[in-house]
Amino acid sequence: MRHHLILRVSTKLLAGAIMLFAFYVQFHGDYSPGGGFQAGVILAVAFVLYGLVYGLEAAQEVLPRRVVHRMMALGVLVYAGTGVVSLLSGYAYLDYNALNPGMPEKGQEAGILLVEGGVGITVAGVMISVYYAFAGRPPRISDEEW
Amino acid sequence: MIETGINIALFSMLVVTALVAVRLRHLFGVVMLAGAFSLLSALLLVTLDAADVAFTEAAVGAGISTVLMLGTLALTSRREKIPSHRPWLPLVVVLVTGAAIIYGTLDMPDFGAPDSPAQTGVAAEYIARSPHEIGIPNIVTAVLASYRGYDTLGEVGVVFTAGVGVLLLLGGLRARRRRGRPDGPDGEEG
Amino acid sequence: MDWSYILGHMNYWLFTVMMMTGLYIVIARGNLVKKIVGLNIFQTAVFMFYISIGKVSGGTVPIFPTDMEIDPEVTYSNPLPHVLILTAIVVGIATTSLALALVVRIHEEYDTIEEDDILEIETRIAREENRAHGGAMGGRA
Amino acid sequence: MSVSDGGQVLTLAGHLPILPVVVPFMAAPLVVVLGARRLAWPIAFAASLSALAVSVALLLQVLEGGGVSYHIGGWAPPLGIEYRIDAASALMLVLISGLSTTVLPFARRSLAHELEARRHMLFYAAWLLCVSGLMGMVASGDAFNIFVFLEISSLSTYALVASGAGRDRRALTAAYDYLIMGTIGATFFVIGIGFLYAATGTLNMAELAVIIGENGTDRTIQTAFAFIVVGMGLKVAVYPLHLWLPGAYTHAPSVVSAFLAGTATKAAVYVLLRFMFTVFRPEYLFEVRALEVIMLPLALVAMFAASVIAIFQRNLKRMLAYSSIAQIGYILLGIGFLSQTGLAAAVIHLFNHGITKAALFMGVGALLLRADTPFHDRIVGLGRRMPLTGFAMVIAGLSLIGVPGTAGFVSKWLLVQAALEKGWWPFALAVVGSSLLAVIYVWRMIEVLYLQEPEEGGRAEAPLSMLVPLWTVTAATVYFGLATGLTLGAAQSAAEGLMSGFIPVAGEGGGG
Repeated sequence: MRHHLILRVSTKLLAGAIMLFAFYVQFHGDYSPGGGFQAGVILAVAFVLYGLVYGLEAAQEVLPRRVVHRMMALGVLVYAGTGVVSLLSGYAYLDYNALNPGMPEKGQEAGILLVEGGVGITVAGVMISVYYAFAGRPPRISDEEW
Repeated sequence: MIETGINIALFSMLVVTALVAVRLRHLFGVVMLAGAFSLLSALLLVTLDAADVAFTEAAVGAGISTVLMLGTLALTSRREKIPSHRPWLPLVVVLVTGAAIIYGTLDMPDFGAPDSPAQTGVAAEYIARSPHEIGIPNIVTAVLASYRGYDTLGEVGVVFTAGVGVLLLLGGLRARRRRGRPDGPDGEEG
Repeated sequence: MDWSYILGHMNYWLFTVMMMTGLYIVIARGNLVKKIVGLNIFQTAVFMFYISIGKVSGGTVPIFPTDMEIDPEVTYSNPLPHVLILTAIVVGIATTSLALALVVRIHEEYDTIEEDDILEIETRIAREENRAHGGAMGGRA
Repeated sequence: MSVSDGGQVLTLAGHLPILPVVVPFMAAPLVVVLGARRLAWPIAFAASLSALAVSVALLLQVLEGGGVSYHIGGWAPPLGIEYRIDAASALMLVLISGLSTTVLPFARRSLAHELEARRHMLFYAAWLLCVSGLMGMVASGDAFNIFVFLEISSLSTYALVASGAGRDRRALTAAYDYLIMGTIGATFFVIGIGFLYAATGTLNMAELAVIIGENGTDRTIQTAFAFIVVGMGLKVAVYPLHLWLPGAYTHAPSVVSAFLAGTATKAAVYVLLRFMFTVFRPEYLFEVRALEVIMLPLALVAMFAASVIAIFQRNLKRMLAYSSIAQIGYILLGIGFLSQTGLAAAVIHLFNHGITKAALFMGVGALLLRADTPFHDRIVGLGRRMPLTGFAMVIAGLSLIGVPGTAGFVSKWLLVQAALEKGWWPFALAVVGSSLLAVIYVWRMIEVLYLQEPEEGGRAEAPLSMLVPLWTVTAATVYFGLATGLTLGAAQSAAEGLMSGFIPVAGEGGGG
């Protein structure tokens, strides 16, 4: 299935814009609504869009299955690992003050940045994996039947 | 008051959407109604000052979840059959449950009351303490990622679990398995 | 019961109606996808119920000004229900995706997503099993 | 009670409460990141074993020095989330991690037989998540945090049950039914917590208990109680809400049934106990009498109806599943007595039935190596061909009945005592009567395994990697039937703790 040229070009532009927005939501979550989860979902949407227009294979060339599967797990490790860092420095689990003992506020900010990053990576990874898993199945209803 | 008017409109649209979803048999339409329900609820959440939640509900309910449902319909079927059994028992269960919830709300403080336990409890502490303890403007993010950061770790765990589960179920491309083998010997030992 | 009491609780009752509509779809409808839609409506109504617990009249979104110059006059709505519901929404979509994956697999194995048809197939399997293994009582329940 | 607080430098011993949850939680993504099938099992086993070691250390520490509170993120409750470990929760942690550690070695061969190899890696990841979710439910002292970990354990359970689809497609519908019922239950639980929060303004269970104790209950809190009990009741498989259980246990891979039967419903019972006794307080429970009117009859129905259904099953796995519903009836009976002895009986039966049922399901897993299905006519005489497996199942079966010298006897004896203490002798008779029904279905199992000639001759014992775990658990049922000190002591102290509510901790409620 090959879509119209205009659709393909605008998708490329749109996917880029959506990704940019995702990063904005990710890193601006301290100041405005948003954060890792929303950013992860939006990032995944960009890839889903790309996959819908260019086909599953094209999307998987950009982000292979292996990579997204590891992204799912990586985010959890980043988040939980932040806790282990504070644990190893003698603080309670997930106590971000451990990241900058001199200035607790900076430590908190760094901690929040790290864990939100972890959330974003996992959510994007899972959403894209789920899309790949669904899209990889042979469809039962043809396009005309809708 | 404009706000009251908006609220009444949103509430009635939400209730109607939900009720129509019960009757509709065309699954494509049902999924779309569910998306509309999420979008409307996101609007209502904005009027309730929950910007973060509204954002998420819109992205999830009207976005990702609708896409997944449509994907599922494409892989399965698009019409609902008329159920054969009479819906009396479910109706009784639902009415009893609903009555119980309404009974519980009778002693709840009025909507929006500033002196209710929910407002004066830990929540007040979060608002008072987060500026100097966390130092970021978005209180929701401060509570989410730090005070109750462990919940969020669990949440990421849930998402990861769902990912693992979906891959465990749908992992790998394979031709449809032969059927009619309720308890045959396991031929796929590896 | 006076008017202000009713107005102050009306929203809870309306959310209850929505919750129960969703729950009704889950338990009364036989289509596996529709059940999940019902579950989503049920949960979304619960989420709104939670958020309305945290609303303060005249309050605003719980985000301080970017420069952190906090005006003590401003009331903020309760951020805690928002945090809880953010988590709950995420849990909800995780459940939904797993459920839909199950539906896809069920359709591959049974060729239907109607509870009645599945029940029929499984009753048949159970009957065959019982014939083969000599005895009563199989089925799903 | 010792308290860890923000900024305070903690030693490793101070971190004991969080480790049993976090270690399996992190091992799961590690398995996926490494992506090597060969590493999955060793990582899972190592994580499970270390969780067990920590849990045992924790249990010893708690029995010696009283409960522990751990402030996650350094935020003192109610601001932050707290882990609270006392005798009851430590015992549960040992049960969950212990069963996981013993069942995992068994899983290697059993899974090779029951699940395609390419799914093994994700299977072990889901397993670890399930362990950590269950442990988190038990350890947490925060109402909403329990919901989050409940969902981790639930979602992984659905996936684990569905992975039985390679053998029987009904695993998929069983998992779907379980998912729908489980999610309704979890949502009810969330509604209950919402009511509690609206009425009190806190989510910390210790503080909830204090506020409810001071202000008494109103209609909102009563409703919260009802929703939490029904929500958890769905997870526990309390009698009319049990419909998901038989299918799930029958069609899941044997290792999954063994692990879940021993732990999943038990963790939910534990959460139920926590809410009933430490949040809502026994005084309130006495007041409403809802337990006597609703819980005791339901417990009795479960004990008899499910046992009778079990007798008529031709599928060994399904029979064991129905027997589980009956056994949950005993636990609810103990809770319904609302006395310290009754509670101790419930807690000890949680543990004893957990190991007994795990041994039986593992036995089924071993039988499945030599038979294609667990239907009675296919496993005829297998006790003779697999003498060690068969004998272990007989012993575990005796424990299921409650024969003296086995773990099952201890808990039933305590249950009868609790009934007599209250002067409710009909309930004591009911326990005996229901045990007689258990005699019938266990006898049927023995009859099938031993009294008929096997279809083909020759010994075909299960491999050592399955026999060792099977016999470890079986030996445990005998050990805990004879040496009752540890379990009885922990159960008594757990019951005492539950009846007296949360003990206030020095420095609680203060700043971080």
